[in-house]
Amino acid sequence: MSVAPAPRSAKKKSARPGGTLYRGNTGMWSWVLHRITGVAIFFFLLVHILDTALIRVSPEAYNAVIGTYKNPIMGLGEVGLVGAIIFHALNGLRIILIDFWGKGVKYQRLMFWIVVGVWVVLMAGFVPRHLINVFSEVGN
Amino acid sequence: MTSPSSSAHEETKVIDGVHYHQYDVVIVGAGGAGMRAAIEAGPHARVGVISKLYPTRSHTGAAQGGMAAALANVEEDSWEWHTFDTVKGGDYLVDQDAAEILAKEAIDAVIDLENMGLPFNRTPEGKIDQRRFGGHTRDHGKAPVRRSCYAADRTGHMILQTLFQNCVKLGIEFYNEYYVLDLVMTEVDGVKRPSAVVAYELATGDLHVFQAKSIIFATGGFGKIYKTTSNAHTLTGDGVGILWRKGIPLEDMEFFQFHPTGLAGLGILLTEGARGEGAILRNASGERFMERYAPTIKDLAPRDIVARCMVQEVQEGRGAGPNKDYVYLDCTHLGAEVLETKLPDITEFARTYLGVDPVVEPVPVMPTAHYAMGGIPTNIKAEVLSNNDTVIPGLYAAGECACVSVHGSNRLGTNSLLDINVFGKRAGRYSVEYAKTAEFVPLPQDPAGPVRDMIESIRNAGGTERVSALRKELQEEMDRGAQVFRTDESLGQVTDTITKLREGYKNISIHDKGKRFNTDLLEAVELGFLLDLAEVVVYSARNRKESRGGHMRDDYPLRNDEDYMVHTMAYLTGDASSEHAGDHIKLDWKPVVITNYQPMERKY
Amino acid sequence: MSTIEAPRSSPTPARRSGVNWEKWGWIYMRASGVVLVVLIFGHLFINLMVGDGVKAIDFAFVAGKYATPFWQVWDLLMLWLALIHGANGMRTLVNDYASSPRLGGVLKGAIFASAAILIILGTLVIFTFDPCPAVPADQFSLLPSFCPPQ
Amino acid sequence: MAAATQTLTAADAFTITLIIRRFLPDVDDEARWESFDVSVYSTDRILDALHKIKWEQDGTLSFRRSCAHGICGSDAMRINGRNRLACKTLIKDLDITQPIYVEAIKGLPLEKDLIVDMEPFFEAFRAVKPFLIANSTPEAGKERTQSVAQRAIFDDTTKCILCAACTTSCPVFWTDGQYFGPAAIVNAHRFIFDSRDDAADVRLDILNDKEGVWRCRTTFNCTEACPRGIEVTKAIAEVKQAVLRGKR
Ligand SMILES: Cc1cc2nc3c(=O)[nH]c(=O)nc-3n(C[C@H](O)[C@H](O)[C@H](O)COP(=O)(O)OP(=O)(O)OC[C@H]3O[C@@H](n4cnc5c(N)ncnc54)[C@H](O)[C@@H]3O)c2cc1C
Ligand code: HEM
Ligand code: SF4
Ligand code: F3S
Ligand code: FES
Repeated sequence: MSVAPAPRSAKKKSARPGGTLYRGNTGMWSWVLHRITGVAIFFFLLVHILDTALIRVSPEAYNAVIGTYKNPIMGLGEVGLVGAIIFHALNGLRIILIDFWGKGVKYQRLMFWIVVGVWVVLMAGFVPRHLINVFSEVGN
Repeated sequence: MTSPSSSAHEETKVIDGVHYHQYDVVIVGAGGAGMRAAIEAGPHARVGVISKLYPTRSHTGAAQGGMAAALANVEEDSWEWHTFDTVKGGDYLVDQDAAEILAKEAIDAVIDLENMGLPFNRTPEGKIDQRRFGGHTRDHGKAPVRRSCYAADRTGHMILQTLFQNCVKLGIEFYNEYYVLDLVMTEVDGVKRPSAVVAYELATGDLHVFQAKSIIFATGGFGKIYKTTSNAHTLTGDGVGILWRKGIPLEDMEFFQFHPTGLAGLGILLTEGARGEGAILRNASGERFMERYAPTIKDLAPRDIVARCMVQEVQEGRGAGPNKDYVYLDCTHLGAEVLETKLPDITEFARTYLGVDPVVEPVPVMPTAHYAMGGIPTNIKAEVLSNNDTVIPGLYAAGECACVSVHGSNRLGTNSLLDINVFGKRAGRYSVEYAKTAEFVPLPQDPAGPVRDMIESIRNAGGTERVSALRKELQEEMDRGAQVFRTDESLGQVTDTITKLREGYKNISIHDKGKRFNTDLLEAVELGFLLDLAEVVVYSARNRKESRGGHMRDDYPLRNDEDYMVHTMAYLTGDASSEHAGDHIKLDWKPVVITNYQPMERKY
Repeated sequence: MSTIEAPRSSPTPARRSGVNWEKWGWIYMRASGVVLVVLIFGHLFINLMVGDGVKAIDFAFVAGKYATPFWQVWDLLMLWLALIHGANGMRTLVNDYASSPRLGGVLKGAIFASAAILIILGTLVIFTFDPCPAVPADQFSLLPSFCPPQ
Repeated sequence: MAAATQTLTAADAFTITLIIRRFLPDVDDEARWESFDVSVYSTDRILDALHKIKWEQDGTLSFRRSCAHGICGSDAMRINGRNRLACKTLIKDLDITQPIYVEAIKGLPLEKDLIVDMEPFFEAFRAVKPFLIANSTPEAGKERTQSVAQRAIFDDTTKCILCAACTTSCPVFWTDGQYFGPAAIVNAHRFIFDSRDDAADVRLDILNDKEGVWRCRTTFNCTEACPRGIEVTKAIAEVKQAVLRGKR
């Protein structure tokens, strides 16, 4: 056992500090989601601006690309996207309330569940309609 | 990165793997006393503070109730009354010159802390609020007085934080997680003089020699000689033990305070401030039994008395619980408001550790080993004495490890936070004064040698005994035989056990042979100090054949001023680890300083 | 064992130039967020919910929108606010996760460049857009109905 | 006497499994998990279980502790994935049908077993000027006055014991050890809002920095980890507002 100790300052091989996953609560997980959705939206936005820019090229080119948005697979993707935007937006408002409203900190957890609730309601309004639109296309 | 925290450590020499440092003043211990001294000394000299814990981990942070000072912010008060209470509380074994200083300088001590930033609770006028505490009375015992300055029930926490903050402000150099294990004495002209301390760096296992002109010991108490205690695991009395082994006498070691209200079975403290706010002790039948014992101030009688009454209630069969082995602290009538605002921490302790909510139920309590009145003998300049009146130049002690003696045979609540501030400050001041004119005492050859030998012999010991088992037996035996009530017989049994444990200690082994953060090794070292101190406590207790303050002898139930109105001085005369205490401990007496108050019967 | 550096390895705070980007970035995220809620939800609602939803989106639909200054301003605002918001958010992520300052610099550069290019591109598109471009006759039906016959 | 002991909740001892993330720098190259069975009472704390292991099974197990009742801040560690003080975590509050995972707090350099290098943490603390800076000198021998209400504003943040449970629960701190971290902000808050202090601006300026309050993403891990029940995120929010609008 009495191995000569490494000098304290020597850089040791980095075992990731890691260990188990930190078991955060709603606050941490809502942040994780906020972050993931934010990044997802950002990359979508890059693409979306490029495709919209095609209207400057020609109607045909634009319609060709936008047409792909109408296929069922993209339709499902749009559900995901809209879900992400709604969550990000609602949770963004929750964060803003935490920052600027005196009682925001106290009610942050409640507000998270409200975000979830409103998200469910909005998605319930959007998803069926959207899917009908998307899939009715297939029939045509 | 190594532990010294302020970046400004000077380059140190390393010779044969031992690091050498030089400071004008070295302070051992970063609790309340150590840091108060550092703040006083820091601006005037090169000061290094060595602590086995990060400063904010020191046990001063656990103190709850308050710090006494006759500010008279809420009602009439005077430092003379405070002096009297201190003397009477200590059952007249208090050195009255020191008690006068304590009470007089208390006022400045509190104001100093406030000015440093301590967030005391406030009166409606914005002044420091004060509350009642055991044994503190108006006009020589007429009625309880509001004298304790407090910050909720975390006064010690606030003191520790405030002192640490101010050390940061002053850029005090700390060596954290360095265990001081030896005081180096060099023979100069035939006299042994302190020249340095030797510390073991926990992180690396390296040894450091700190040479200094003045050395202050502020290492706190040693409650871990007992099992049921309010003290931290780290309060193993290293500082007191080190000086003991160097032949410095120890004063009044038989006086150990048992705090009445420890959480039953656990020892975690519930502050006397609770009773200060009006909480009541009750026995199994709900009777407020303190009315019988101390009709005037009832539950606010000094701790020794209350603790004794509690044990008596239990012994006479009036205890509560399935085993009838505790009494109740009833806070229910205080209301949630008072508990949450003035006593939030203890409310939480009861909830967390016993699952009892003080707002609605009484809390099971029993006395818990709390405070060492005795320790390293010092004078009012915090200078350490080598006998009844000889000062050891350059050596200082303050705080719980020291015995000035302002607490006599029983400390009043809130007087210890006061002690660490008043005498910590004095230690700082006088140590600098001394360092200004003194020269470094030269180091002997290989000053770290003895510590290296001790460490290596423990590290390589191939015995069969486990340190933890020995320690457990010591603590249980002390609880059994040297607690609130003791007799010659019970103390004799403890003595025998200690003798046996000493044998065992020679035959230990440890698991961890490594260098870095070897707490296994340090626990073994600490046990050595615990054994030494427990032995002195028991030996001194056996010799005092009377009952006084914290020392209650069932076989000698009365105070005996004729024979025992004197401090005990224990001297090491041989090998501290030799088998029989009688081989190496010699007891002597030291007169008590009396100025104004002649001993009287102690009634409340 | 994680090898992190001591906090603020440089003892003095890094920021010493005039504008405090961290603070304004933080404020911007919140301010733009509030506005974006309106803009994006409006956008989504019009595009995906009204009428036949996504199915109805084609050149004619978009051109129809961009023919009115109202939607021009709407989309322009959305473009700027969202891209800056997103890019600033991505910058935060890079600050959090980039293992070396150099990698961080490269990534932040890339984010900045892509956002800048797309903002310029998008702005140009919105302002130079002609809802009734000259098209071959077979594509005439793709144009919005208000276009004059070619 | 005093052995009122466990009678209060006289339960029998039972065996639990602790899986501890070990790292002995003298022998290990990297951290590893090791499992221990230990006999405890339901009223015991995780600290008691760790002590039992150290004292009865394996003396090399290393961790910091002192007060044993949640007041000194020595023993913050990650228990079942969350930062807690071992001495304040009762066995009965955990699910003992499953093994209990114990590991060092995250984001500070691991030194040995459950011990991390606390220096970066204290460095951040020192950097916010955590001490009273008052321009006025109080009347000699007198306290500065402060109303009960003024005192109440910063009461919460005076409770901090510098245990680091908050800072090492913060996802921003894990990925970027440069962030001041919640504990430093809490201690800055304690002085920024102290009516006796005159240097709020200095501290706000320090925290109005790339690594200051703006890094906080309101994940609330800190608030949930704080063994003293300090509303850490709220304190941070108050500091943010103070940076924006000035102190109050
Ligand atoms: C639970 C509790 C509540 C209390 N409540 C009150 C109260 O309300 N009012 C009151 O007046 N008193 C109270 N007391 C008593 C008072 O708190 C203590 O007596 C006092 O704080 C002791 O301070 P100190 O500075 O002497 O020691 P400590 O604060 O214990 O500090 C000791 C220091 O020495 C260091 N040290 C020890 N050994 C070594 C070594 N070998 N090498 C290096 N460093 C070492 C430690 O690291 C530590 O920094 C209470 C005590 C307890 C336990
Ligand atoms: C719909 C309205 C939106 C609102 C209310 C909103 C709100 C917010 C807020 C308040 C933040 C700061 C979070 C924090 O500091 O912790 C944020 C971060 C972020 N937002 Fe948005 N946002 C919206 C739309 C968008 C869009 C359209 C994008 C993509 C382009 C986006 C991408 C991001 C990213 C990448 C982050 C950084 C995430 C992080 O640091 O964890 N957001 N958003
Ligand atoms: S704020 Fe709470 S968790 Fe953070 S260091 Fe202070 S006491 Fe520990
Ligand atoms: S965990 Fe970190 S992100 Fe903010 S709320 Fe606490 S500091
Ligand atoms: S040991 Fe002191 S906080 Fe846990």
